[in-house]
Amino acid sequence: MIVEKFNPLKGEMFQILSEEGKVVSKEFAPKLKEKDLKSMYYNMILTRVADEKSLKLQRQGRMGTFAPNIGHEATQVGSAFAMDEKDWMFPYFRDLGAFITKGLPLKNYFLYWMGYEEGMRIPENLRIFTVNIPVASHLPHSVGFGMAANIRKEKFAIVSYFGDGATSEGDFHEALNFAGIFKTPNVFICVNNQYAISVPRSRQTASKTLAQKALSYGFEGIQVDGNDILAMYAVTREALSKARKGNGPTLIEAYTYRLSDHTTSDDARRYRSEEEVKYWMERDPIKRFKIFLADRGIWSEELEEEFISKASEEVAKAVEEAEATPPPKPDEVFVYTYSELTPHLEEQLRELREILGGE
Amino acid sequence: MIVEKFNPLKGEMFQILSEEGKVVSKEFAPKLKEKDLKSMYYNMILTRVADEKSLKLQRQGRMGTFAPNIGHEATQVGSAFAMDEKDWMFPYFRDLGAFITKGLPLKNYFLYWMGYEEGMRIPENLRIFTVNIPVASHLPHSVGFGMAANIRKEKFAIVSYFGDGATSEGDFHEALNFAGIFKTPNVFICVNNQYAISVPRSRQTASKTLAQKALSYGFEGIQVDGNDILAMYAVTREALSKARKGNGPTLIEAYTYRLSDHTTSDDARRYRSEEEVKYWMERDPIKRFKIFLADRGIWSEELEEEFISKASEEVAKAVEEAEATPPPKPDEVFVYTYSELTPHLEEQLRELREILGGE
Amino acid sequence: MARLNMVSALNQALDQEMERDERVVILGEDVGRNGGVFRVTEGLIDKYGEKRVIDTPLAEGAIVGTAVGMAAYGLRPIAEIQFMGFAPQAFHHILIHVARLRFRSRGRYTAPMVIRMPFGGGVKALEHHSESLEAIFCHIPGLKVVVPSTPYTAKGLLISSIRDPDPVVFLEPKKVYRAIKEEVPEEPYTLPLMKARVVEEGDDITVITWGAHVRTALQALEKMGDDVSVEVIDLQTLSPWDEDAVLKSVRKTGRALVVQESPRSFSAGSEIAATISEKALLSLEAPVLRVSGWDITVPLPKSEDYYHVSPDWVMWGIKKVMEW
Amino acid sequence: MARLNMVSALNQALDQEMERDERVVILGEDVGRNGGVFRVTEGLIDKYGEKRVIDTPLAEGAIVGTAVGMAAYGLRPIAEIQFMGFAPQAFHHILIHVARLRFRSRGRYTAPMVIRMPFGGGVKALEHHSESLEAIFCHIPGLKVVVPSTPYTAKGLLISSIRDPDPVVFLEPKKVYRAIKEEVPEEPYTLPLMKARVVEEGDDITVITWGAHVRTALQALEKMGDDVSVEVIDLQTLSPWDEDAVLKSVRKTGRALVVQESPRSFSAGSEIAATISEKALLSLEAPVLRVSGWDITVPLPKSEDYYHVSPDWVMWGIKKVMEW
Ligand SMILES: Cc1ncc(C[n+]2csc(CCOP(=O)(O)OP(=O)(O)O)c2C)c(N)n1
Ligand SMILES: Cc1ncc(C[n+]2csc(CCOP(=O)(O)OP(=O)(O)O)c2C)c(N)n1
Ligand SMILES: [Mg+2]
Ligand SMILES: [Mg+2]
Repeated sequence: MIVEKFNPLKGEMFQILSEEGKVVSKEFAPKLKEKDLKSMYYNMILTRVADEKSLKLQRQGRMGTFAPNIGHEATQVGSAFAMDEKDWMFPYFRDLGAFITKGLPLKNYFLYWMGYEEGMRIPENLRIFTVNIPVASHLPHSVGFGMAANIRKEKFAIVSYFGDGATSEGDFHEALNFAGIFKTPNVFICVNNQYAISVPRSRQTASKTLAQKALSYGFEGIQVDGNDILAMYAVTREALSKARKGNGPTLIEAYTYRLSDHTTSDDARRYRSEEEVKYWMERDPIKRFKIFLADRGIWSEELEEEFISKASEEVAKAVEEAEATPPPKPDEVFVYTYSELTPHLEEQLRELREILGGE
Repeated sequence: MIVEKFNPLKGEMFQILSEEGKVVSKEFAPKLKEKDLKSMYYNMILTRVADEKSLKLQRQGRMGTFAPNIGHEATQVGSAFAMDEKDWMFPYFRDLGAFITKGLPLKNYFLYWMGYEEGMRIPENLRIFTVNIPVASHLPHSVGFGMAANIRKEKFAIVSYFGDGATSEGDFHEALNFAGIFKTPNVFICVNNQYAISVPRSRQTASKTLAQKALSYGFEGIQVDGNDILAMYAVTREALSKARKGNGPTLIEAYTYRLSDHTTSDDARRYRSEEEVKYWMERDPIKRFKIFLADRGIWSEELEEEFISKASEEVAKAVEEAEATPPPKPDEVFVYTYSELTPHLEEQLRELREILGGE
Repeated sequence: MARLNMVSALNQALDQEMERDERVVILGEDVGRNGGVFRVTEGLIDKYGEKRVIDTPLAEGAIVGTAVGMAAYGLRPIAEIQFMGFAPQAFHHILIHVARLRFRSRGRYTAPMVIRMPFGGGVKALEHHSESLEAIFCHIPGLKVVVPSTPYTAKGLLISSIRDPDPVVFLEPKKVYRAIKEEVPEEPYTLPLMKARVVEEGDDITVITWGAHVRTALQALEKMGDDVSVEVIDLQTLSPWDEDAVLKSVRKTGRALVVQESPRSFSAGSEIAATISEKALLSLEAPVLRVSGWDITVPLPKSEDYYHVSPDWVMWGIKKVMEW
Repeated sequence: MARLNMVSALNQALDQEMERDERVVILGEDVGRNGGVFRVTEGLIDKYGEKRVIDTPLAEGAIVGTAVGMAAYGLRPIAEIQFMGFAPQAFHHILIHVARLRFRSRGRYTAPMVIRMPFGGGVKALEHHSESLEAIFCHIPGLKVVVPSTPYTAKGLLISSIRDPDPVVFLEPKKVYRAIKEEVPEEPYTLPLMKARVVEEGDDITVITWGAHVRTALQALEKMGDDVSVEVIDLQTLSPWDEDAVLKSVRKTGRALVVQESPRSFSAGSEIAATISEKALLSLEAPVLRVSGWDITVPLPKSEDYYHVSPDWVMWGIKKVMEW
């Protein structure tokens, strides 16, 4: 078991690929087929391409404020790749790579950030919960799924994603405490990207690691190199399997860095140094995996180009479809309030129509 | 330092007096004058006597629902005895011994539980915050005091009391996290009396001890025998002095037992066994301290009788005064809403008077 | 048919719904072994086991938050908040998630759940144990706010709430819990949500109320005798409320008095008064008054009678409207 | 006198009050180094240091909760909630403690503090970033709820709020933040709390509004021309509100329209409509209408125009009342 070997209280962090892309813990290296490795790499590329496209769209006013993922690709894709179809994913607001890997159509993603609720109508066959904007408040929901799984005696696990900042919220604490008590099949992935907007990790909590917070709840926590896609995959896989077997939750602290601004409304230069960003740029998770793949003879210039152009096409198509989506009709903002339109909402909808008609 | 010697992760619990009343950790035994030892003992007796009187009053309908303290006397009196006059106390709803020791007139206590807000008008010279009914919600306030002390560069410490159940609330987590980050002079005393109403400690959280939760916040936690008044005194004193020196907060888990019902509305027989209660009855904190005092030649039958009769008189006088307090006037429920009576409250008060006058 | 108090009627409703639908689960503080501090869930853990009657840690946020997850997954959770005064700890989940999950996911996820809580005072309770915060829940689109006033209606409304596809905040007037008994059919039955109930017919004035004050109003009527013919409406569902029933009555009587326990300003009564005044203006022979708690914190027992509406207050209000 | 936008006016108020009174401290998420996500606290940390401008961990409950402690101790904390949509996380502290500390301790402890939060929408924001929950705060006795509508009033009202002995929930309409500039005196000044402001005098109808919709109302007037003579009242303090000013105006005009951003039912507008209808019934020539958001969740940008009151909606409302 990986989690037993790496004690967060001792400052031990799990890594498979060193910063130079070399395998440092052979013992735990996952046996993945070339196809899978490529697929992981492609999802990282796709995430990056979609992100860069979004930034452009945002600047052109074609998309609203959004939270870029640059730097998080290993954490997101690696962990999501470990999930089974039957496992549930509870995203936060910075989870593009996980969405893609879990199968959310890119069009949904763009729709949402373009301002259509429709984007969060997750396709029926996908076990993905909606984006969660209020920090940490989805954690109790994900634990509720875990409790439901136990009550129904169903065998699936649940991954919830959240940031380092989220660990300060009461919701984090209450949710993980319930998870510990009810031994739910939850895997909590804390994406420690060192900042909550402008607030550095060191100002978020005085505990040495975030992983050790699991000790308060009677289950294991582990710190993982979040820029190492293989480590993220391996540790998530282990935690998921533990969860499905009824052995309770795990807290995974993915140690990574947000290479971009917090959102398109943010200017990260106000609160962090160029050197710091440069340090982490050199640790780009995509670059690291590329070296590993190149060492295995899987990566090549052609593959890179092929992936990039394929990703660009996918993204372009999704954007096109999203932008072709007609604006919602007035009733769409009414009908999802209750299971049926109530008399007072019918009256209000009539009033809205009257007002709009009169213009 | 005591806290360094007792690691909650290893299940170590700090104790000075064994269950037989013998000194087991000489090293840490506080050097207290006979006068102080007697005073501590008296406060335990007074707490017990006031509690028993309250139960009687409640049964006679002369007092409302209230939360008895039986079994908590060592935790309450020992810790409060360690406080300086300048230190602040943040009580929860089961803190009679600490109130008494910190100097709250018994009359205030009775007034409050008889249903007069007036009881919580803490006398100006006392550094005691008001009773806090919503579990754990006073913890952030006490940390706010700590932050204020740091901002103002004032040297006092703050003790906040709360139960084992309180550790599950988001407020507990958020408050202790702030305390860790701002290195506030707080001492958090978690009165682990094994139950939150009917919910046993084991169902409250899966963490092995409550003390270890401090690890999540970057400061020390320690488990203490809460039925051992000397241990409670010694550890609180150390934590207070650490706090005043600017060395940050401490979490003290006082391991004890609620010998009574949760409140006068509760029937503890519904959820716990007679044997369990008996086991703890034998560990009555007053009994234990008595043996210690007797071994030192301080305790005698006469002293006991003297203390009990003095305590009974004090209690009787307080009850008498409280019961002689005239019922509040209508304006009293209005004038403390804002700093001045607002026009709309004036109008409402007039209306109330009109209604009452018309009866 | 047995004569039951409200606690027993609610207990029966819970029992029968758990029996009928195994998706129904109960969670909250002390709801299991202890049967709830008011004993509303008594005996259920023995019958349905720990998996379906869940004693939780002490955390209202997570009680509601995990219930959201269970509901979205397909269960029908009934979350108990021990007292309304501790619902604020769960307020963000109620506002942000319970009420909005359907909207946010365009119907892919929903939160069919009931949040039960005892509310109201006048029973010599501790601080924060006598709250009437219904106005706050009523203002949140996506929630239904249901308030029974008698044992019979409590059972029917709770069953309807459990079966409803929308989340329901179910407020139980604790003053009524054991105060009255009435005939309650043994078999399960439903009562329609969003429908008011005319408790007493009358021609001169409409008294609109809910929860414990339905009884207060009736007591006032008894004291008053027959001089004034009062129509008493029990709203039952406070949001969305039954405008039609109220307007119909006021158009008949021409006068209206709202009787409520909460502070007056920005209250549920304000909405009712505003809507009557808006939609039945021409029928009104007097302004719509509100007899209610004052805009203060509910006082402790020694002064609670200064706060809580009594039958005399209602009489005073009726008189005031009639004499206007 | 400089022409400032609301962000700068607020920043100036904070700066001057921190300068004047060293008890004033600011705390919240990103309020320090980053100057707040809307830059309202920009530059203050450099001037007053980390001890008085405090970047906190991400926890709204503790931001308000520790501020309660600081205030009770004798400081004058100003807590920033990053967006009103995240105030519910702190709701229990606001309701149970901020509003009640004075009452609970019979005046021994008080909580003189300001809780600032940007609110409202119509700026193409994310989910939960366009809330208008003012009704909920207004219903809580013990709080003052203040809402500025312009840079000039923002500065004066914020200074008054900071100096006020009572806790103030200070709501900043983010649509106005940078939308308008006006002359704002350099020196500190106060504006009275609990007083409304007549923005535009008129004889035919009174429009009562606050925050961003003061501007919407004025825009409507401009579009409408001189056919109807409209009196526009900016409430400024929403609770306790200035009944006298409103009633005086309505007694003159005989007609009233409330314009608000929040959902309509159980809203602040309901209270105002109810009170006008109660106390000025005989002056009313038409029912008091409410033009407002609907009883739904505020939609995402693509449909937000279906939710947010525009000048045209106000015109529609005025017409409706006038033609009644
Ligand atoms: C409850 C709540 N408070 C405040 C915000 C505003 N906000 C959005 S993201 C963010 C920081 C989140 O930091 P972290 O959890 O570390 O995630 P990251 O953005 O770094 O991925 C804040 C304060 C929010 N969305 N929810
Ligand atoms: C926030 C909140 N939720 C629920 C309650 C009701 N309640 C009162 S005491 C109590 C149990 C408290 O247990 P613990 O913290 O262990 O303290 P103890 O009573 O054992 O001293 C509960 C649930 C409350 N007062 N506050
Ligand atoms: Mg982060
Ligand atoms: Mg306890």
